[in-house]
Amino acid sequence: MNYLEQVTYMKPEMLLLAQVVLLILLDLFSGKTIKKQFDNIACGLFIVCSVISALPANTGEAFGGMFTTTSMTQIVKVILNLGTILVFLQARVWANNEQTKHKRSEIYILTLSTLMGMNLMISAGHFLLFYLGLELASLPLTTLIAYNKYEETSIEAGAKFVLIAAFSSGMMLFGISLFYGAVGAEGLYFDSMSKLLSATPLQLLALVFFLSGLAFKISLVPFHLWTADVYQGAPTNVSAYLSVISKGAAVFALMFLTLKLFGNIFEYWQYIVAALIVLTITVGNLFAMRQTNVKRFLGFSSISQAGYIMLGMMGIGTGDPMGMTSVVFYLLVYLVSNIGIFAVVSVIENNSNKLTISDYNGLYKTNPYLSIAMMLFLFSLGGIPPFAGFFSKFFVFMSAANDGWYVLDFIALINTVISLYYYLLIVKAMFINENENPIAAIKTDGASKIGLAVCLAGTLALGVFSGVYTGLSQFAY
Amino acid sequence: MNIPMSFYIILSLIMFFCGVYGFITRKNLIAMLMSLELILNAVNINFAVFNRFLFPGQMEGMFFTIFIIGVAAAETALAIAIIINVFRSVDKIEADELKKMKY
Amino acid sequence: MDTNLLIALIILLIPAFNFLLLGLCGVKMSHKTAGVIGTTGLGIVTILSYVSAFNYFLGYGKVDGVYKALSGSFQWLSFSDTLHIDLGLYLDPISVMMLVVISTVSFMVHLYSNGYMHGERGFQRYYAFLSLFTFSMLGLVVATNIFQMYIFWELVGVSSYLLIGFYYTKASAVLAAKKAFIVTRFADLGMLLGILVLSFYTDTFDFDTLNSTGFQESLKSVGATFMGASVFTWATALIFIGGAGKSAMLPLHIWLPDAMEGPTPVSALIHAATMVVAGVFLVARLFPFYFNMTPEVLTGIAYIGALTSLYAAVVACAQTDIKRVLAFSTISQIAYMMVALGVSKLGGHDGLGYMASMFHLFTHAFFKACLFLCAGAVIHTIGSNEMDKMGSLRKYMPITHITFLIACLAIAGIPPFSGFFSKDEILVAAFEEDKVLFFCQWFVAGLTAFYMFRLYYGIFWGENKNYGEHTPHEAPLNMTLPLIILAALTCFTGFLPFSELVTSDGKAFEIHTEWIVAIPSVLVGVIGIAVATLMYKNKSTVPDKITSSIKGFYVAAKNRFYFDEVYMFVTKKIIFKAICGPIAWFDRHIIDGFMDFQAWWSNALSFRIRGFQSGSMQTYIGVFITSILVISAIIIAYVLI
Amino acid sequence: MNFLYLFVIVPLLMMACVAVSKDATTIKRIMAVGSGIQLVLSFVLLAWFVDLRSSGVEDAMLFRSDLVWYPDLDIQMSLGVDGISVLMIVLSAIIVFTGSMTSWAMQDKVKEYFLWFLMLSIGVFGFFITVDLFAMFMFYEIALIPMYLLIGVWGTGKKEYSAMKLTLMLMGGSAFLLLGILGIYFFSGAETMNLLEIAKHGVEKSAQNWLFPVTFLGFGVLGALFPFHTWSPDGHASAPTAVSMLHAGVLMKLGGYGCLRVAIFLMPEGAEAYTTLFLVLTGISVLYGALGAIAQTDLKYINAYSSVSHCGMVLFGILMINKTAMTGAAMQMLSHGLMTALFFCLIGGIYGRTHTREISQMGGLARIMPFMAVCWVIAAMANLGLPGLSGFVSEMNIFVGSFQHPDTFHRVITIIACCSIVVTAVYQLRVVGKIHFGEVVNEHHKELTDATWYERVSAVTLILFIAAIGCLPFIPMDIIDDSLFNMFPAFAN
Repeated sequence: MNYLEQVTYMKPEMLLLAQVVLLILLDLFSGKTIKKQFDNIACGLFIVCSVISALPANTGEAFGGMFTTTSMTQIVKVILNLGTILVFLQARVWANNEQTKHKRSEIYILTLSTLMGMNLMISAGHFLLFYLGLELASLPLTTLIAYNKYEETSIEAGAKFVLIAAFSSGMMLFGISLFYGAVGAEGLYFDSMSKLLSATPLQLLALVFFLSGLAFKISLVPFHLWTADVYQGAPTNVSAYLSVISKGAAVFALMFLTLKLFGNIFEYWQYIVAALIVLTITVGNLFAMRQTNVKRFLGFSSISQAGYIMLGMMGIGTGDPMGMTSVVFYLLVYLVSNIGIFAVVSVIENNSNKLTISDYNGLYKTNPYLSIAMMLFLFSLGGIPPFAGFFSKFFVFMSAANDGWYVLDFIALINTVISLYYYLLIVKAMFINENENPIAAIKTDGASKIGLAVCLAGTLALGVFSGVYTGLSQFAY
Repeated sequence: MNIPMSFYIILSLIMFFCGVYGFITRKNLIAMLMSLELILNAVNINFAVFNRFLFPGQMEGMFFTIFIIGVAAAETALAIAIIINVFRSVDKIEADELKKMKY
Repeated sequence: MDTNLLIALIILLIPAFNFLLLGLCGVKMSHKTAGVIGTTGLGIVTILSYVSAFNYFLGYGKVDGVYKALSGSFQWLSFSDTLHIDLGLYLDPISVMMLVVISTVSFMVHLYSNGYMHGERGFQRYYAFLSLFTFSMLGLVVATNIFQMYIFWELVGVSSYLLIGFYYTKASAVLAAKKAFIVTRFADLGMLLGILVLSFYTDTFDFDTLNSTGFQESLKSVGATFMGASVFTWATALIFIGGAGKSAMLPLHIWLPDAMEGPTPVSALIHAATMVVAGVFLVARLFPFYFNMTPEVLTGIAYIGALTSLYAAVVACAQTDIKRVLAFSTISQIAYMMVALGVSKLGGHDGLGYMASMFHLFTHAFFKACLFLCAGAVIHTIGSNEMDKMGSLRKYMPITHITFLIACLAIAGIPPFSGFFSKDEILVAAFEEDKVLFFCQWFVAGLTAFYMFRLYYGIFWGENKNYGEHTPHEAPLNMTLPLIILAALTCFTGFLPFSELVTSDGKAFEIHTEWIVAIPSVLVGVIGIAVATLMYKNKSTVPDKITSSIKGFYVAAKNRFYFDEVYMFVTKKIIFKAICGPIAWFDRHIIDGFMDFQAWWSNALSFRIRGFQSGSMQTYIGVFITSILVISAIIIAYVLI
Repeated sequence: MNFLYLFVIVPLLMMACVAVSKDATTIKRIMAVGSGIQLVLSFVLLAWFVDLRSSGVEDAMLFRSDLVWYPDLDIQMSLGVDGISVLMIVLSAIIVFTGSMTSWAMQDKVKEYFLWFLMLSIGVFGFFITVDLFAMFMFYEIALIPMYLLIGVWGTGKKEYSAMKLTLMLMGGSAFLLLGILGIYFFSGAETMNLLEIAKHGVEKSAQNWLFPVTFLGFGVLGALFPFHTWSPDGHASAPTAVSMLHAGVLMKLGGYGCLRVAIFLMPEGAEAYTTLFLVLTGISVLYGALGAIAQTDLKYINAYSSVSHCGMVLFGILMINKTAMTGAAMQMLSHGLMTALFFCLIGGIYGRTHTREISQMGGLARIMPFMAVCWVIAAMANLGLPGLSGFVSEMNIFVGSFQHPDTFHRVITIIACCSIVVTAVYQLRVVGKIHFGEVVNEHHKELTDATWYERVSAVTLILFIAAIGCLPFIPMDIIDDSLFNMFPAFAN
């Protein structure tokens, strides 16, 4: 066996590991000049490594099936990398603010560590690796959430996250242990287990416990309750990371797990998933309607978006590549739109420290470009053509309909109306509402501008130009 | 004397639900953390027992247990660090203090 | 294209062109130019009409002793292979006759208006509307099919609306115009439905086809009925409703008295001579169909006509507004024509009623126009419609006086004026068919004579009134000339050999005076005049005594038997208040409220469930673990069961 | 390249020009010229279409071209027009042109206003030129969303509420619609979103039973189908003039057009099964809208309810599924589009001067602004179905066609719908009498001026077309018939 070749399957993870190590070393040992340029170095390094890891590579199984890659796993990793770059771009102002400037290197190191955890989760072929990936993805996140330790909300969010995450991983482990008892005869490899799965009550019990852990990460109702609090409390850019990358990774992990492990008992839990989707979309919408804090609002909005993502998952059971493509595409679109929104929120927060929706009143008068960008992102999330969100929504609906989930589609569609309502509330605040003293004109920093531009380009182009979707669908299975 | 597997499982279940109960009812953050350890240890017992009784030919359960213990330690360390931060900011480590953000 | 059709086409196009010219460029023209353009146009139309009539009646129209129709059309709107609206020209005795009537009266009115409307604001607009009306009315009578008729039917309705509301700053005029339009529109709905029903079962709109005997035979096999009556009964009755609306039959007459708010020449043209007889014309046009397919409807028409004529005559006796008296007299006279049609049969001498009806239409047009124009001259000089303000005008307005008298005699049925001949034929027809109708109409004839002479004496006799600063004077030439012409026509048209020209089957027949009818009819006219002379020629207390003795009846008659009030109640109180208002409320509060309710309950629900997001970590965990357990229970139950 | 693309590209170019231009006058000039070009293009299309047809081209759709868009999902950018769509394009071009002219007085945020306005027009044109369900749906939604901002920012009265309500209700409708589209896609088995291909395959009969009502409702909401019409009064009342024009004039036609092109064309059996229900609803729309209009006192509300009534007539005609009634429905779309645009144009003009839309606060305007009054009377006459104007021909087609239906129920409901012509007369004449005739109610109104040149241009343009359709109905009708024969071959015999 050629172990070296197997290691190349792990190219993205290896690169991330190398980056983390390198950055730690730099942080520890470099001189002042390098420290000053730390942001640029970290970003540059990450971009370079992302490009390298995006290059086509061999796919296959490594370490006896513990680690598996396919083209699709590589693609989703690239997507996550892209999202992380965008988050980095918008995070620079925050990273360099007076109170946290001295420890800004940690942001990059921790973020990259979580990213590595996520990558492992996605590629895992064994429960142990999956568990480790999950923990690696959530533990550093805790510190990022509680990063603004001078702020009570940040600490509260951190405490909530760490305890609930630990609890949920406890539940998940309990589920894994039951799985082990039920079908562990040939070890905890997904391959071997999936052959033994037969939907006995014990296995299903294990399944529910196990999936609750992932549902927690995706923030499906009723495992979502931490989401809004944490999003609100965490630093804005971390919220962005949580809402897109962390959630996306969990979705991808679930997707691959479904395919690798739970596919043949899908029929037993699909109704539960359908019920959770309905709950998720509806509850997310109902809560989002009445929010006043933008970040909290986005938290609930992202809960409801998670429901739509899961809608695409409903089509995975059919074996039609449409299901997987639509999920990945949805996430990609959601990624650019949501990160875009967070970028705008973060720019505004950094400059004016204002975070309630009513503060946004009359924003268009003073900051036309930011408001327009924000509006386009919101429209994209709301599923308005010709922005990408329309297409991605259409495709997940199509994917669910492909499997005959028309009623589910219908409920979700009605919910899009509610979601449009609250997205329009923000648009209304920015464009229609009058304000005595609106947020003053803001000069957006260059990095955020680049990030916003990329997000905008993605939002505008992803749907209209079908290449991305078509490309994805070639690798979907 | 051979103790049947179900005894171990019952024990682990009791531990698990004690942990859950404790997690929900304890107001002190440290106590909650301890409850969490109970849950994780229940899982550990499960793994060890299943491995020992059902699949004696392999070591997967045992390894898993070791990893869980390791990760749990890291988790606890992090949690405690954050709890210290909580204590710094509100002078208490009651869970009820952490209710600023709601609705 | 046939020359005769071409002439007819030109007759139609001139007013249409005038309308566009005056309507679009009128603002830029002087009053005089507009008047000249309008009048000249109509003059040409009149000449052409006469040429057309001459050609038709004395020339090509008569083939083998029968008047045949000449028609030409093109397909304008195709509904289906068989159903299509054609626009065309249909020349037969009645339509040619109508061309003459319309163009003559219209020309007179155009001429007259030069004086009457002199200096009015919107003079050009007035002429434009007159042209529009003339065009529409001409189009109506030459329609080849019922749908074309309906089109022009609507157009005359609109021109009537515009002309009644000519003084648009006057609230009463606007209301009257609206009322006229809506009441006739309501009737038109009946007509439209009738057309729809008819076309559904006959698959044609064409008059020629509908009236042909063979086609009617083929329809007899259609046995469809609706609520006990044959569908054709429904169809023709509904179509008649349309006619009744335009011709102001009971109970759809309420608009006509109010329509007198329009300028008087307009009343003369539209609401006396031409448009209001459209209903009669419609029934006459479809007469063979009515007679062969649904004779019961014809009987109904006769009775409605009789009732209307009686009603209108009684009411006319109690009115003081001279134009309203004339309006009710018009209603009454049109009802006469309806009665005549109702009692008529088809073919030869049996078709006497048909002929009489058309004859009366013809004569009535001239003398009633004359009456209206005279009334206009009077109003023009007095400045009021009320009889109280008038009296002994014969000294000031000799020409008006004489012409008015001639027309009055004509309408009273005194020989040798035209009214006598036509009315006499109607009475004969009624006498032969139905004695009840005859006595009714005979009585009405007396009443007619009475109220017309009441009017005559009220205006031209009686004591001198104080006219204020300016004494009344005779109208200028361009107003008196039409009066003279129309009076002359009134004198002579009675002698036209109508039974040879306009008959139900196109064949000429002989008429001979029925003395048993003629003598009583003249007698009752004379009695009416005599009574009126006694009561009104000089001031006397007799009328007051009579009115006070039948006070309740008199008040009711003066108030037109409260028809308007009933309508007002139905529209204002029931339709507006009890239907539209509630609908609007229902829409805003129930339907829209339901939509708002969706938003409301979403919001309320959102408020209700916020307790889950309590901020307490332990609640979250509680929900977390409970959900796991519940889901597990469900999923395991699902597997086990 | 397909000629039809121009209808989307021209507004896009206009958007670009508007976006870069600096001052309001330039923008307005761009709008006038651009929409003028579009108007010309639409007539070129019409002429070209007629020419192709007369030269014997018999394809169901002309100017067909397919651009593969999402090959995996069989989604294509399929363009193609038949007679009805060509006429709708002409209608849209007219109304976009007159709408831009009417907006000449716009002062506030001119650039943004016209950008949204153009986006709206892209949606409208796009909808009519495509024959692909997905693309149609996309353009449909593109047309909806600008309404929110156009009403919300530039509207009057309780604009935010109205804008939100309008947007959400229409989006609710499109939720039904999307479900219908997905159903059609999967149950036709044609593996394509292309309408024509699906029509060839047919949709499974059992599925039609639920797909038809869903689709019809989806489009029906935009067509102001009772009881989903309540967005219309509020929305129109709050919208700025040109937006009302475009919305009532064209956007509501998307509903009728969609019902015809998608719901009934693809699912005739489903339509058969549901006609009774929907005929009752549309019948209610027709009469209820008219009766509701009587009780209103706000000019825009009156016109909005009138639109409910007239658009109900469109759906009513379509549901009859016979040639005459459907022709009438298509004609009614044209006719209602033009006359309602004219109404809104005039209402906008009057409101801009008097600052009120309450009919009780106006009177005698005919003396003050004769031009507007004349146009108003013409519009009212068209609305109540005066022969010679467009309303008559369309309504008569619908009535005659509907009454030719062999089923008694259809005829009875036709009679009920016919009653609306009286009610229409009542409310139209009431308004004319109240606001234009009579004495001047408000002394201040005496100083007001008559229509400005741009108002005259739009009003005259609209009246010209109203009269043209009214006098020469056979021209559009032939074009419509032709495409109906293609859609429903059964009509040909």
